[in-house]
Amino acid sequence: MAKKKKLKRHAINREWCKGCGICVAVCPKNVLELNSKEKAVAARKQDCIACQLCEEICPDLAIEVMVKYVEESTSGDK
Amino acid sequence: MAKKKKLKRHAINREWCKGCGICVAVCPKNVLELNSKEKAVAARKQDCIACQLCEEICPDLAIEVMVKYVEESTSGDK
Amino acid sequence: MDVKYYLRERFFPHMWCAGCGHGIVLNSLVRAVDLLGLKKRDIVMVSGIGCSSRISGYVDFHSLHTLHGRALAFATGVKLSKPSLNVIVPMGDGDALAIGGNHFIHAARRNINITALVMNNRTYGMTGGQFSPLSGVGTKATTAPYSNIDREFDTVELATGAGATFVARTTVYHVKQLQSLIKKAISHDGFSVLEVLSQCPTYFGRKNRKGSAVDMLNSFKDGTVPVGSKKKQENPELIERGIFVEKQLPEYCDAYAELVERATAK
Amino acid sequence: MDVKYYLRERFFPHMWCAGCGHGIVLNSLVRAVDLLGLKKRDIVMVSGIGCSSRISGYVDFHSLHTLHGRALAFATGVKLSKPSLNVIVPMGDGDALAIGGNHFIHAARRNINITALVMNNRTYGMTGGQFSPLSGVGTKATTAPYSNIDREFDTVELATGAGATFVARTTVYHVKQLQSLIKKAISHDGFSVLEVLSQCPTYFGRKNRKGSAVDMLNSFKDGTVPVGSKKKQENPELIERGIFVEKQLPEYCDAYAELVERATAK
Amino acid sequence: MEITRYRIIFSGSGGQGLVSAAIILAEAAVLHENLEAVQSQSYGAAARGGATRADVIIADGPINMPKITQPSILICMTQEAYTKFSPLIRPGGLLISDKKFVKTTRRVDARQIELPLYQTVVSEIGNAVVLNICVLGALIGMRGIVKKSSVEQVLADKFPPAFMAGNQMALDIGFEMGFEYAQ
Amino acid sequence: MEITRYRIIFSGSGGQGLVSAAIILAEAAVLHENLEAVQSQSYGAAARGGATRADVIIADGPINMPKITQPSILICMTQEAYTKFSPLIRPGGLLISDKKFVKTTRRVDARQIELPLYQTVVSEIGNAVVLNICVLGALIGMRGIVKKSSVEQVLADKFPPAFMAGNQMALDIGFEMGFEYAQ
Amino acid sequence: MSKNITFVQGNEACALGAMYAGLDFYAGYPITPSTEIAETLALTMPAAGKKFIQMEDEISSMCAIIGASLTGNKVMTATSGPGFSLMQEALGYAVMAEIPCVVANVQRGGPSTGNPTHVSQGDVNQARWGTHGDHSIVALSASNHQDVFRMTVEAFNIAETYRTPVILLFDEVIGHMREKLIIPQEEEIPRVARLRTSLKEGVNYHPYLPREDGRLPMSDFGDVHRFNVTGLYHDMWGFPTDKPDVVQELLRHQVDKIENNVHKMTFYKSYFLEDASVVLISYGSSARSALSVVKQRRNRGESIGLLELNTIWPFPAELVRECTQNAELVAVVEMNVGQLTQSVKLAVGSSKRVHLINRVDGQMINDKDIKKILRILQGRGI
Amino acid sequence: MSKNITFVQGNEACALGAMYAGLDFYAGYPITPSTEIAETLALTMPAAGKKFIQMEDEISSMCAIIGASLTGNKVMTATSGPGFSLMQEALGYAVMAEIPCVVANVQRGGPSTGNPTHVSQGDVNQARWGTHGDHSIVALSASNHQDVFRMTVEAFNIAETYRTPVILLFDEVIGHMREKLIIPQEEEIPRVARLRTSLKEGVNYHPYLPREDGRLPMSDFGDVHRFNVTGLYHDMWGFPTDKPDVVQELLRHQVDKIENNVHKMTFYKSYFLEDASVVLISYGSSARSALSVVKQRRNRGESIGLLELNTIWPFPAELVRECTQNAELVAVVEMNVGQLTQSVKLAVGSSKRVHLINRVDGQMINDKDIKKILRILQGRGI
Ligand SMILES: Cc1ncc(C[n+]2csc(CCOP(=O)(O)OP(=O)(O)O)c2C)c(N)n1
Ligand SMILES: Cc1ncc(C[n+]2csc(CCOP(=O)(O)OP(=O)(O)O)c2C)c(N)n1
Ligand code: SF4
Ligand code: SF4
Ligand code: SF4
Ligand code: SF4
Ligand code: SF4
Ligand code: SF4
Ligand SMILES: [Mg+2]
Ligand SMILES: [Mg+2]
Repeated sequence: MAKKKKLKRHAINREWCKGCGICVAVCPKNVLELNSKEKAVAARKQDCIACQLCEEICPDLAIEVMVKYVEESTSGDK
Repeated sequence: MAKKKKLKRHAINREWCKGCGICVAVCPKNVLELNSKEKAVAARKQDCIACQLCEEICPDLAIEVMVKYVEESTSGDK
Repeated sequence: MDVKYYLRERFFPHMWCAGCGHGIVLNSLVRAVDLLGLKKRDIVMVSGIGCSSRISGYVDFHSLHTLHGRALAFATGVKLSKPSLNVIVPMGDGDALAIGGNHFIHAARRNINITALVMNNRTYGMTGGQFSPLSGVGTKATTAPYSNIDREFDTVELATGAGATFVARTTVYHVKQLQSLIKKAISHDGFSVLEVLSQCPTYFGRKNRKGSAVDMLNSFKDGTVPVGSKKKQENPELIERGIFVEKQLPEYCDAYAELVERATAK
Repeated sequence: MDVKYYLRERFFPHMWCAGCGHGIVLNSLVRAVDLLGLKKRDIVMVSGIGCSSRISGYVDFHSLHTLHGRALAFATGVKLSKPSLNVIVPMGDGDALAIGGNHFIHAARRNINITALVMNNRTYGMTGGQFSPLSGVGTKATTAPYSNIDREFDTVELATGAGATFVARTTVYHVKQLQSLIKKAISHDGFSVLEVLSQCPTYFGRKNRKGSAVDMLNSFKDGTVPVGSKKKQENPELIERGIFVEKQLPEYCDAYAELVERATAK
Repeated sequence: MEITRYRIIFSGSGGQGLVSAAIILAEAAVLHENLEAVQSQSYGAAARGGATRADVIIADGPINMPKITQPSILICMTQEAYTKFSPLIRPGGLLISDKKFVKTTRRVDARQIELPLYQTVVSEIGNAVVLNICVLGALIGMRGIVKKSSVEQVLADKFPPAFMAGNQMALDIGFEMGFEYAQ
Repeated sequence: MEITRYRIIFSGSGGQGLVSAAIILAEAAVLHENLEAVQSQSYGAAARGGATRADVIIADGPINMPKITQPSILICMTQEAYTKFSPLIRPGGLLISDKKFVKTTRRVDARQIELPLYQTVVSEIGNAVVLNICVLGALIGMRGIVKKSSVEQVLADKFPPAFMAGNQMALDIGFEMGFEYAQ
Repeated sequence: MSKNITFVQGNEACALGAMYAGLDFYAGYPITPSTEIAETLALTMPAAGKKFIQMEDEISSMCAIIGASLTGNKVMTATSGPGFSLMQEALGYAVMAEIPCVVANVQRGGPSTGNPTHVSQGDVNQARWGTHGDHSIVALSASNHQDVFRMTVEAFNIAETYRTPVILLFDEVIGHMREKLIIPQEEEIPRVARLRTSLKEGVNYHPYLPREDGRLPMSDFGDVHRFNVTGLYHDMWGFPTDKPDVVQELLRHQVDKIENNVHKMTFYKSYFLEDASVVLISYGSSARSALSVVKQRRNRGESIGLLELNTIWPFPAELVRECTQNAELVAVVEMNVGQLTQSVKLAVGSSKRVHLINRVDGQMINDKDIKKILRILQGRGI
Repeated sequence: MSKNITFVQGNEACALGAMYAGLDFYAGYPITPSTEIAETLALTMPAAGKKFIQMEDEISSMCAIIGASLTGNKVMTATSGPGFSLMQEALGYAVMAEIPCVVANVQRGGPSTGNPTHVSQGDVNQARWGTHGDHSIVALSASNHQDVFRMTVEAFNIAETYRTPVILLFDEVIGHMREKLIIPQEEEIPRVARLRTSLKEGVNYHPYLPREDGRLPMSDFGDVHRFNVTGLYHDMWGFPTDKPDVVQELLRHQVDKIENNVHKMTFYKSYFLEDASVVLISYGSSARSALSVVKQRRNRGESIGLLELNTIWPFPAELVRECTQNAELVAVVEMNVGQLTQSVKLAVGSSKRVHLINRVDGQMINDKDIKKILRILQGRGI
């Protein structure tokens, strides 16, 4: 049965983040934003689809998107 | 009326010629040969068609084919 | 993925400016290495001098940070002397193609199994924004205040003309493709060149009014198309991404091994 | 034709071996210059170090005999500082493409109006017969006693890849074509590359059992075909002769003149 | 014998234009007040990531040593700069910092003045680009190192007229804020 | 104190193999007769076009200076070489030249011996390639610098067996021609 | 206020000095801490109709300026340690072919990539001996921007007068710091123009035959005289030769034209030397600190003086000997492990009197550093 | 007759010495008069399973051997003047990164292309100071083939012992002439192997932390320890730093490891020095002529001796001082304008006793040349 990636949590390294805003811009779901200290934060976690694009593009390697693999829900209508 | 190149004489610089035999080999009419001192000489001048290939290819710039331009003979059969 | 396994954490945050594309190359590189399942001790990163070249200091492989432009020459010594190593050479555009151009074409000619990553930010970042041989006509730089008259190389064409057996290009915007091309470049048995368009917001961006790092990334998205795309015919300004050359020819270290057989057979 | 008008007679007979192809290049060069009607004082010959490079000493132009591999860099200074001069750079294959490869590709990139004549004898003649980047796999040389494993450059492809706007090739056997291509190369407004296959009977010939100078010349006749010939498709070993690239792009000195206009307009 | 009047370090982060501020100050002194000045700054990898530093020495006569070991005036525009450079200050010196960026500590043996420069510039001019000029205004307001008119002249010579208004405003704002602490 | 026995210059043109002859002679002395020898030759552009020169010094003890200013024996295999090097010869020395290539003059203060080496080699062996070995044969025939057997051993070690016959013939021919002039 | 007062970096002062001297052609490759020389010229040269080119590396930069000098131009390049190492082969060419050109080396910490944004004076002996083969060389230095400007002009003057490359040995502190520079009036500093032959077409011109006064008039490429230029030993027409007598004479000529004219190229400043029992010798930015110490100590009544050398090579041995004759203690203040100290020892003769005061950690040596070592040398301990 | 007797060129002797020393990797670019070193190795190395590569130039050759050294190999390149100039930048890298490697420079006439097929000893000071920045260097020389072989082996030994580049300064006469060479038995000359760390995986290895005995054990690339190598100033792990104290300590370490061990790397030969009132000092092929003169004069009963230096750098000042203590006249015999003479003067202290006997025209200096100048120096005129 197909497994689906789900967000566990965003681990954003505040020490490493330089606030470039790239993750904010590339996130397809507009999950991230820069806080007042110009550090990335996951402001809308609930929208995250765990695509990990932010993690893979962050030039400061400051984001890790922790994911869990859950079974594709088949309870819905087929 | 067309002019035709004719041989006046071969000026071969013996000091410069190194006897490589290239002129001998490329001459279409087999006019040239190397003498006993390994210098090029025009052994069969009469066959020369004044094409100047020997002059233009000699790597030692040792040959000048002196030519005259004569009018294309029209006296022969037309 | 635990990128930190591959990083020398104590040097982070790294020295690159906020939004510098070179960090994205680093990010993709460690992922590609992870995907390939290479052992850290089997990789040597050899780099020259430049912002880009600092990448070798951040990864927990063997690392050799050499002289401006000379990385491929050092790398040739490393590889030929111990062919079992994976030798990866991250290079700046100046490093690879200005001062280092000769080693670049000769490594390509020899087809020695080294992976050259050309991190093309169209400027000399480390020295503060002079034009490079990839800046292009009409760009501005500290040494081109009246706009540049120097034609640029096309890295792909140059590498191809020099005989490289794997030649590809992508950008730091296209991280998936970047990871996949790094993997292919490393796996290729012969000299491989991967040009990666990377942004320098601090110098190239500022001097040429290219906006923020995000704006520059977007211009990579908008300004490039996959190899062979029709859009390119309509708009020749577009830059192609993908694999341009991929062929098998005798690899240099292999050829050397055969040479030794010939010599010892005598 | 009075070739002596263009020669420094007191240095003749020249230093090249009997049958050396470089002499044929000299021969064709002075004829091409004569046909073009150039004034001697308007020509600067800039050469590096090698048997081939000695050509500049034999012609009665301005002559600058420089360092191994660096002729094009010196020539760039000559040309840009006085664009009215015709700058011709005769180069050995080692000179142009081993140690001098970087200046070669950068001169091509800039499209500066210099004529590079690559006298390719597939060896380092001056130092006694080591292999060059044009020798090719399987040849023998004093430094390749077990036969060479180094792939060769294709000069035409490399020059093209680097962006040269005029690229041609012929051999010293084809003297008429040689004269005509030298003329075209000199006349071209931009960087022009003419590769001339030339024999070194003393080293390349002897080491590789190619016979006499005459035999080697004949191999040029038999081993080459005009560009686009069908024979080439049948026999890919054949080498093409003719013009491969000829296009107009802004020349570097012209672009600089425009730059000055922009700068002084301010 | 040289009489050194001021040893000033401007510190902060790369984009803040503090090097420019330092140069403008020095130019005002040299070009318009017949003083001597020497300016220098940090370069290289250090300058790229971390804290920048620009030094200015102003004196009546020749200045032999261009490097400052003990600033009499230190300006800190980031926390990192404050941490790194505040230990250098000459006992009893003057330390100016920005309220928004720097949290000062008691451990510094100097007169510490925190000004809401950034905040004021942003709210009154709406453009943080001129923050450096505002810093400069505060400095000369506080200590009459050079005349305000000298700085104005430098600004007028250096920048296109379009920029003058913004610069002038920033300079004035800073000057007033600084002047309150003038001794 | 060193006792120099012979200072020999072989001169001629590039293709004549005289450098090889010089080396073979020196090797015979060093490897098979427990003598000391030093060999050197001309290089570069000079060597390419003009006359080649190979020097051999053979002595009982250490040889300090490898360059010959005054040869005791000079071999000239071209006219150019003769013209260039004959003035160097030590008064009373020995000058060997080839009849076909060199026209000698009276101006040389040395014992001059002209041998038809080339001609003999070509007519008797039919291959001028071994001319150098013939020259060597003549030399040791004339002056017992080294034993013929030593030269033979060097030849055997140096060349493939297929070449031995030709070399041996050339050596023998030369040796005989030279031996007539042995003192 | 006069327009001639500027407030610039040392690198800018160098660029402006070069423009003043008549620079026509610049080729270079960026490298810290010299880059601002190129950047300044990239702006000013095109605006003055002059040629500026950024080459592919330092090797080609050095070659290009030699080529451009031969068409009759005043030429220059600028670099720092690693680039200077790369230029050595072509620098030797300029020596051999007697090409006027100026090479600025703004020194940083070496060897190798070293300490690229920090100061050093570690290339002093490389400037003297960096290229292969016997040769002499001219190298000038400066400790403030007025002198940077002046020495740059003098570098061009010497290059033209003696047909030789001249090295400007600056250092990172001087290159990067900003201070006042008063641009001299048009004719204030004399400028030596290219000496061209007056021989007409058809008359045999010898590019390498010294005139009676030792100078060798040049002829531009493109002009009526056609000759040869080579890095090989050559005859008076410029054609290669290996004739022993010609080789020796040319080598001697090239060495002697510099060594025999030391006095004509020696620039220096002396402070309080008349009665000094302690003589400091320094150059470049370290001379600033040395001067500061001398002034402080003089104020205390000590008999200490400073000899600041603007000419480093050819080494002004005679001058140094004279200035140190009566000194009990001679101390060379430099930012290296004692490179010029060696030459001072040779000049002074008795090396026991000569000491090194230095700093080699990338930081500018300051007055305190000097005073500390001086105390020890004077037997007064820490 | 033993197979160990050969009759070879000096260049071959060098190549054979390198093979004996354990050469694993050679990279080079041809240049007269060093080419036969490469040509010999091109034949012998592949047959021994070793790596020989002809690079695109000398710069890349020097870089390649450094790379190959780091994988655990004994490495070498060979060149002559122009190529040696081009290698200077990378040579400095080897100094800074402490890479064992051997560079042979077979000297020819310079500067520039100079007198390429003729002898000279003009690169002596370039060997010392050719690369930018403060540094020390090791350079060995030899005057006969037995010593060429021996010094080549010692060069590898020193390179490995001190993790440093070592230069072999030969000259055209030595390189090209053929003479006898007896190949030593397998264990006759000791060979220093690469010192590798004994630390196991997981234990913190410091590539730049000297052991108590001053040596720095290495770890091969590809082995368990991963570290950084850079041409920047670096800490004990090899990572870049510009911390002043680390910079200073590293510089001192690199200079001192050579300078403080002069005695351990000094090779020389002395002839009749015990009672010599005239001391000749020489090296390379000129030492042959000097020896000839000394023997001739001794035969006449004169008290003359010769110090032949096989180690040129670090300069064995102490040795020279001792050997010349009682000499009335010290004359340095060399084929340049007096490059080593300077160092001899510094060592001897009083430069009045030290003179130069030289020849600079491309011809080997011979006994007559030396005797002629010696007569004059001894006040006996022509
Ligand atoms: C021989 C030498 N020349 C010049 C330099 C100065 N330098 C350091 S990095 C660099 C260029 C950097 O540009 P690039 O290679 O494109 O890398 P980037 O910094 O843009 O990533 C230059 C010119 C040097 N270190 N060494
Ligand atoms: C820096 C430097 N490296 C090496 C040499 C030696 N060298 C002189 S000419 C030459 C190669 C000649 O080959 P090529 O350029 O093909 O010219 P050819 O003699 O074959 O015409 C070499 C390696 C040199 N003079 N300078
Ligand atoms: S991309 Fe990375 S560095 Fe940039 S803002 Fe996001 S987390 Fe921070
Ligand atoms: S994982 Fe994807 S959706 Fe989630 S924050 Fe990152 S980019 Fe946005
Ligand atoms: S081609 Fe020229 S050099 Fe050769 S044989 Fe003929 S004339 Fe002589
Ligand atoms: S001109 Fe033509 S036909 Fe006559 S000799 Fe020459 S090559 Fe032969
Ligand atoms: S200067 Fe440019 S290339 Fe260098 S770190 Fe900053 S953004 Fe990146
Ligand atoms: S060695 Fe070869 S290239 Fe050189 S002159 Fe002789 S034949 Fe020509
Ligand atoms: Mg770049
Ligand atoms: Mg060639």
